[in-house]
Amino acid sequence: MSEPTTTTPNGAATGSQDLADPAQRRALMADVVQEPGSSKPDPILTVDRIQRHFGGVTAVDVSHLEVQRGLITALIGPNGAGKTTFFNLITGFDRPASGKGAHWSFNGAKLDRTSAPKVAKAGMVRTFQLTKALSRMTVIDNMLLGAKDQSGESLAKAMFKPLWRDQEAAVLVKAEELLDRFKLLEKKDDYAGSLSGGQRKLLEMARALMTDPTMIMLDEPMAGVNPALTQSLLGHIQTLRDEGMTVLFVEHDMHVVQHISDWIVVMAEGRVVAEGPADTVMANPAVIDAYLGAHHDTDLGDDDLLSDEVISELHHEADEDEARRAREEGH
Amino acid sequence: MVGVLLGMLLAPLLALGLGAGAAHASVPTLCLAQAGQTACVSGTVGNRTNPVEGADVVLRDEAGTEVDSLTTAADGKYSFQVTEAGDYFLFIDPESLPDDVEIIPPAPRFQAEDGSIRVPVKLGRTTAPDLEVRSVDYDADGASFGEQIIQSVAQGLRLGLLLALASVGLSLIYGTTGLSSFSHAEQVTLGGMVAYGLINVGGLNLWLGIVLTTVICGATGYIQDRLMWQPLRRRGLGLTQMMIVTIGLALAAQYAFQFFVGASQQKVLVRTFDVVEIGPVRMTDMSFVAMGVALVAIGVVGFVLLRTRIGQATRAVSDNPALAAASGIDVDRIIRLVWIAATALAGLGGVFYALVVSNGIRWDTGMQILLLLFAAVTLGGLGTAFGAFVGAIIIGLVVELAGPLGAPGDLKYAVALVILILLLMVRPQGLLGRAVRVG
Amino acid sequence: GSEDSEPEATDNESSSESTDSAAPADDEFTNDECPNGSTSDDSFKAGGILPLTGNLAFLGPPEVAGVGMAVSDINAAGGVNGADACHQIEDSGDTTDLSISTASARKLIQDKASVVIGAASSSVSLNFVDRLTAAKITQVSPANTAVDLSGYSDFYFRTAPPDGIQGNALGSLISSDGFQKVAFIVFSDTYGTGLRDVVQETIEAGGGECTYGCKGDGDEFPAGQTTFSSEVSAATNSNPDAIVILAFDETKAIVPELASTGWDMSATYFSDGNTADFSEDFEAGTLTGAQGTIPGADAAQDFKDRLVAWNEYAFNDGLTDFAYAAESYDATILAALAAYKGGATDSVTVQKNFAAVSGATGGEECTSYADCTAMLDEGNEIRYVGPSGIGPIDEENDPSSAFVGIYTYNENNKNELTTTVEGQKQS
Amino acid sequence: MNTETTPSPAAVPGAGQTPVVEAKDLVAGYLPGVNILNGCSLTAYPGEMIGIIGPNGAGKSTLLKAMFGLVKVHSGTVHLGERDITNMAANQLVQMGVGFVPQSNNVFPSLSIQENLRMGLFLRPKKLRERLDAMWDLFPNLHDRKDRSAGALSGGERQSLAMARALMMEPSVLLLDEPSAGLSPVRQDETFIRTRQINKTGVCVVMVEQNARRCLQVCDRGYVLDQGRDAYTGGGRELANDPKVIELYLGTLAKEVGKE
Amino acid sequence: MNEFLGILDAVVGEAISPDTAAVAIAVIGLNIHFGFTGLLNIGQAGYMLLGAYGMAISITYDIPLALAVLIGLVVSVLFSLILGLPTLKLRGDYLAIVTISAAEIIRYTGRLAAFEDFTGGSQGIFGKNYQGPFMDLSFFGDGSFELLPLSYRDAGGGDVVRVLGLLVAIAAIVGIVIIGKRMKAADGEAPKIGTSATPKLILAALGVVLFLALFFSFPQSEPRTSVDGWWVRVVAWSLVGISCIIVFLLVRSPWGRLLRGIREDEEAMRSLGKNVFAIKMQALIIGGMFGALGGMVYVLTGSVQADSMGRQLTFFAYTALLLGGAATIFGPVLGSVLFFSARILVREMSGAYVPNSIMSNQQTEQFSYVVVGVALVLLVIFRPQGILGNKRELRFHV
Ligand SMILES: Nc1ncnc2c1ncn2[C@@H]1O[C@H](COP(=O)(O)OP(=O)(O)OP(=O)(O)O)[C@@H](O)[C@H]1O
Ligand SMILES: Nc1ncnc2c1ncn2[C@@H]1O[C@H](COP(=O)(O)OP(=O)(O)OP(=O)(O)O)[C@@H](O)[C@H]1O
Ligand SMILES: CC(C)C[C@H](N)C(=O)O
Ligand SMILES: [Mg+2]
Ligand SMILES: [Mg+2]
Repeated sequence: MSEPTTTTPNGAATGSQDLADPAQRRALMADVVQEPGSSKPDPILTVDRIQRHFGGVTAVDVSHLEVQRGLITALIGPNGAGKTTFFNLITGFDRPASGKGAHWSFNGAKLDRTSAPKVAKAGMVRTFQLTKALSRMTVIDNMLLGAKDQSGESLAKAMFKPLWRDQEAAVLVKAEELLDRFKLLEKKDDYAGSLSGGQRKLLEMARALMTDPTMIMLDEPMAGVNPALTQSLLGHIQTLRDEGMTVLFVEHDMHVVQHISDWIVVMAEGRVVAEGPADTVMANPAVIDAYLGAHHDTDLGDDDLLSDEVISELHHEADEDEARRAREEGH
Repeated sequence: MVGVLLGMLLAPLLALGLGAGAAHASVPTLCLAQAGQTACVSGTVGNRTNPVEGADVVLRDEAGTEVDSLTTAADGKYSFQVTEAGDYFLFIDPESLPDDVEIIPPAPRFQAEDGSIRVPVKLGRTTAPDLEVRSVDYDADGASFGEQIIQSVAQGLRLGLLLALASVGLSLIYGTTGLSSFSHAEQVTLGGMVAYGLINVGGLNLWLGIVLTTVICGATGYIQDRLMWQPLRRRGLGLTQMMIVTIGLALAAQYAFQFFVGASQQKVLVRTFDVVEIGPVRMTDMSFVAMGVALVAIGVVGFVLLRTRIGQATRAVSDNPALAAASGIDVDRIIRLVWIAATALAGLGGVFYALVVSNGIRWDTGMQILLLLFAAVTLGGLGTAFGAFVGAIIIGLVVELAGPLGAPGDLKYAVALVILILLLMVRPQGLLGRAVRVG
Repeated sequence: GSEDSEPEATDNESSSESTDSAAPADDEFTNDECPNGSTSDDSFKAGGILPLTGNLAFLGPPEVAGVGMAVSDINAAGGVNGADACHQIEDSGDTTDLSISTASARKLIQDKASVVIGAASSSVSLNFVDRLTAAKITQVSPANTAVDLSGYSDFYFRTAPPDGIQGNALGSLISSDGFQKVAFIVFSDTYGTGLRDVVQETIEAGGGECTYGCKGDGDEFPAGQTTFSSEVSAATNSNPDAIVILAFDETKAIVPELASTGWDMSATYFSDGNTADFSEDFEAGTLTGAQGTIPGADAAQDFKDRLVAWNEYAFNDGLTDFAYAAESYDATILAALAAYKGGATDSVTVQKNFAAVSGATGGEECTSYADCTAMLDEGNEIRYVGPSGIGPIDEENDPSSAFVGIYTYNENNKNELTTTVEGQKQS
Repeated sequence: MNTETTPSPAAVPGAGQTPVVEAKDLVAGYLPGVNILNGCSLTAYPGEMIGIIGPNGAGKSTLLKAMFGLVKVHSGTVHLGERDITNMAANQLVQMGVGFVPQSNNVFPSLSIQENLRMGLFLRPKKLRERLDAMWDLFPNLHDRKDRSAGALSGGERQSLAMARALMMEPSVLLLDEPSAGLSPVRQDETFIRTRQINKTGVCVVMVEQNARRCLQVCDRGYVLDQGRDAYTGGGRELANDPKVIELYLGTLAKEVGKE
Repeated sequence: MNEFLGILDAVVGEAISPDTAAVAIAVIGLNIHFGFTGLLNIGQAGYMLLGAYGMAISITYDIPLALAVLIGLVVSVLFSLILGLPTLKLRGDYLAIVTISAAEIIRYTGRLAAFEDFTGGSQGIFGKNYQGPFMDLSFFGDGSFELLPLSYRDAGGGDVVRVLGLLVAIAAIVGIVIIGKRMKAADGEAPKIGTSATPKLILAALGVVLFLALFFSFPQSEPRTSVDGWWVRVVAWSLVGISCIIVFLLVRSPWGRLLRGIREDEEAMRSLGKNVFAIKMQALIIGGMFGALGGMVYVLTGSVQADSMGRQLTFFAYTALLLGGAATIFGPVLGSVLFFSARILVREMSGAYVPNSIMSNQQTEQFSYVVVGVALVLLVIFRPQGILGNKRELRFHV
């Protein structure tokens, strides 16, 4: 599936390097300025001046953001930073504040006023942080629904099985493969409503992958998934990336972020506050301060940590920005 | 031959109706026309409510010959029997009329040159001449448009408040359990029925009866929840299934009412209430009482819902019963309270509805307003009790105002529903409902 | 069935009874429900599709009693050609659930009824009339007054006068009371609007006018409505001289509403649907002076007494309403006489002779089943005139004439007969 | 009603004492005939902090729910101290001092934050002021939004609120189902430390976690659940280094990254 | 024996009556709305009324039958569009109230005096004004029919034959139900039916046996053209069969899967790129067309009356649907048959066995409806998933 390597300098328009190669990826992003809103060699998603307010709270206020094609980009930021709202906006599940000149495009096509299904059809598929399993359908049916362009889904052809039998069989094979990888094959004939919290996350992700997206947007895909499985799934996601898929994901597990992301975007208070490769971003004092915390890599088992200072310190770190926001809200 | 027979048959009837046929002046109330033989010209100078006594009435035939004449008695009636078909002319001597009344000219087709009224007569028929006698200060216009509107608004508020009593409960049940209870309307009927039994049949004092009815209706809520809804919830019965259960209950209740009370309308209280006039508004004193009670009852419920933790607990239960239990809330108890409150309110509403709006109670009284109740609940935003109140008031106003504002009478409910649909298009979550977050 | 069986004895005996005794004793009655499986092959089977449930259910008891007592009288007079008469009453429900009347009709077809008495509501009749006609079962409605049912089918008869007759009488009554401007509070049903149209025409023909609820205005209220404040205000606001209320049980809700506007009740008119005894429903004096019409001669008091007694005997239950009882009684008797005349109890025979025994072909008048059968035995043409007092059945299977009683309410809200007029069917 | 949290007599938990909570051989499930727990046992001694880890669908949440009376226990017993609380209604358990934070659906979306907390203290309305102030101290981010409806909160904010709600009643036993899921790293750390702190006041904590590294760091003992059974138990650190546990469950991601 | 036979006759008569078939068709439509797609349409009676009006009015204007039926269907499609365009975006509960309101508005409008020339106003349209063209199509000849030794008229005569016939019929029904269940059990999942051909063949055979048994046990006086005759029955039940097949073909397809997906979670479907609105609209239209078709059949044997297709009928339809089992293929049919015949059964039983001294005719009748209501409640309580429904589905409320 991977495209042949054509060495365009910076790969501006085509971006057709072999992104399976970590070195190439690093090289690709090497020239990119590490500051919020920097331009990428071959952006698949470009967002401009997008804002969303909820009764005085500015949930999202992104003036410019580009997401590089073919890479895994992580979107991190404190709770309530606006990550999910940002996802909602660009996938058509929410509408940005009007009159701000909001504009965004995906794969060259304008998306400003496009409805959610159209966005998905265009190849940008998202998952939900709070999972949405189709409870009274089996796991496999959940999966089959994901597949795109099924001719049997058109009312005109639905009644005539020969018209869609073959496609259905192909889709089924693919679904079972994915389920197997997500450790859900055993559950394939169970109702999705009977899955455990983590299993629902898995199903949500697997179902989104059924659509063969050009770009997949995962909202905390690994929250609640057990570490061993997380690890193997990350491998899968990397393979998909290597096959050309673009990934944008929100995640709070820094190991996951560090492990697979090629690029990290940090959001806080609705704004993009930093961008860059993992090591640089995670070393950024502001990020550590507001997001990671000083004890990020320490062992919490130590009872010394239970001193009030540590707590208040932690507390302070996390609350600083929130307190600021609260003050802003007050006005 | 047939005529004779008829005559024979009529004799006893005539005797019954006409009583003592004494002097010429006191004619029978109705002259009896016999097929093919006679015809009658009869009518009233003035009218039945305002008859003119002492008017001289003359009937002439086409040739102008007087057929008969008489002077009206206290009931203003006159009646002539003729034996031939054709045009006759009725003449009233204006001199014989009192000064404060005048004769309005008849329709052109009945006008004759000499000021008399043409009366086309067919055999076997009774014809009433087009004689219109009115007092000179007669005003053809009724109440002014503004007054009509104000009166309708008052009636709309009355209807709305009483609907609100029921719809708030419906909304509470929906809000806490998610159940659309189609038998709620029968709870309203039940209120009226129990009150009928206690007050009309049992002879209880009105106020005592109302209180007792409310209590009994509340008890039905308790029993229902105890025996049915709670076990069903325990078994995890789906909401649609429960909805069907309410449909079954409604069916059973309706026929039980028919079984025990009969199919005709019954009065809660056989009494005509005094009419109170406040400006252009004219309503019975009981209507004002009903509105007051409704307001107070809804106020109390509103207070409980908004200001007490029980009220918040109902919302918590509706959001997430398992979590509510995990917070120490006795979910079953809260739901039972809601059922009791809802059925008691519906019962109270039923009594007053029967007292002042429908002037009686019938097995299908509730069923007739079921849709209005649902419309009210939806209009205000599903599951918000205050919304149901506002919705009910709006529905009440729309129903009462539709007529005066020009909608044909048989569409007044339809108008209320059209408004509902239009509103939902503009504001899908209802007036007071909140939009929910996606993702 | 054989025609020559023991007519004399029973006839004389019962004829003397039914004509002479004003308050008959209980033991004269029987309640002859059809045994299961009986058909018109072996008995005169008077089926009924009457409103036992639904929004006309209050009309059920008098109609059932009318049919039941007629059957009782027929059997007392020796049955029909020797065969026993029996009744089988099924429910008609109302228009909101037509499956009830459909099922009842199906059952009576299967059970081969000799005649089906019913339904009360014209709309319900329309639902199954085709079915009965197709099965060649004679239907006689005691209460349908819709004009459109005139001549609907060969197998459809009625003993209630079509609206024209009553409407005319009511309209004339209003005009001759001196009222010119009339408002109507009418319910939206074949019956209500049909009657309203005729009353309005009659009044307008006499130079009067309609101020509210007129034909084509769409001010009718749907059947079963419970709130009438807006209709009543609209009617009084149109400043009429008189108000006509054409409704059923809803009247109990309309009257207090009207009273609360200060309306003078003596300018209020009712029709057969609601001219009833309201003494239990309103405070004394509420209705004083209001008038109403009921088609049918005055169901004489002794007829009512007998009905009450029969109902007491059969169901242990009092009877308070009498609307359409006489018509139901006559419908049953006429059907039985038709069977008697034709010498068989099947429905086609009933259909063939129904008009004849009502006097359509001339004949001598008789007033009870016993008398009439006696005359038939002598080979005479008869004209049965029963308590409803309708004229012979005409070529449209309607009563050609009927009496219309005019009633006035006294201080106790009880309707008293003041006079009776005979109305002719108009063409 | 056990209103005061009893300070534990011994800092080091262990055998010989009466367990605070004890689940024995639980068999439980959602559907008749399908058992999710197949003889699962768990013991928590006074003052202990217990971590439960295991693959997705192992039955961890089910175990907590079964102990809390939200899933029907078919056989086996649950004891709270001396008392048998098997299949007892959840609201009664709250009264007896058990607090529970579910994995999902753990706030009342249509209630405001403050009302959510008020519901948490449903059984003891008198102490509302005091406890609210305590919670505002602990979770200032909630205080700022206290009149906002919980349904509008972000995933992490919800999680904080869920925790706060459970703490309102000052429970003596706290059952937490993935309390750190969806929280930012610093908040996760805070949550773990805070929980540890609460635990130090004598509250017995049983928590299910997927953030196993952190969980096993702070917990006294851990259970690994697999297919409805407790497969392994042991001290937190022991388990974290047990190769079988690592293979079956922990994975090597955290370590790898750490090495990088 | 006589009594029993009478009751049995009445019950079976109701069970196989064209009206029951008509309601079954409407319920099949409702099943598409509610059972499969989760659209809470409480206005199915409105669709029926529209279909009935569409067909009947067209015929009174001398439009040929086929075209008239088409007009009825087109009217229902238009109604779906008008109703759906603004409301399908609303949350489920709101759709419910909008549909029931719209149905009531249709009913009020239909009985409006102003439209009397078309709809007959409150009186409705007489059956004989529009039934002709349909009855003329009958190929039942003079109504006598012979199948080897059995002649249609004779067989109907003897009680023994009828009892036998009914027994055979009941056996056939039991057989069908059992095989149906087996096939489903073997299949595991809800609407997929049978993989091997044998059970299907047996099913078909049983169906034929059932039809013949009923046919010979139910003599009609005017089999050819009467409104209660076999012609109407056969057409009505054939339509039921065709409807079932269509629904089966539709819901086992990926399109049917879309419907169920929407029933569960619209947002999730949108995130997968499905045009939820369009699919809901398709479902609304198709279910509505079945509703309209049901309405047409419903009035074939009576008259078109606005009030007869009101809320009550919708409630009955829902009852039948849940009784039979929502989201199943045969549930609607079974539910309708059971609901209507059970009603008759209760009525007849109480009519036959409650003496007059305890309750008058009238009270018996009323009492029997109380029993029907209570029975309905009990049935739902003890078999909430309906007769054919899938209990597992009930566990997860959405
Ligand atoms: N529908 C809404 N109504 C009101 N406020 C909202 C709504 N949706 C989001 N918010 C607010 O906007 C802010 C951003 O929320 P969002 O869910 O985007 O955060 P997030 O970055 O995804 O956080 P987390 O990591 O905790 O999931 C939060 O403060 C949240 O309370
Ligand atoms: N409501 C339910 N009905 C039926 N089965 C269920 C239900 N909830 C969970 N299950 C099943 O029970 C098993 C255990 O679920 P549980 O939620 O306890 O897992 P868990 O260990 O908490 O997993 P996770 O880490 O993913 O949250 C799973 O296989 C799941 O399919
Ligand atoms: C019972 C009746 C008053 C019915 C009415 N006459 C009708 O034809 O509909
Ligand atoms: Mg989020
Ligand atoms: Mg879990």
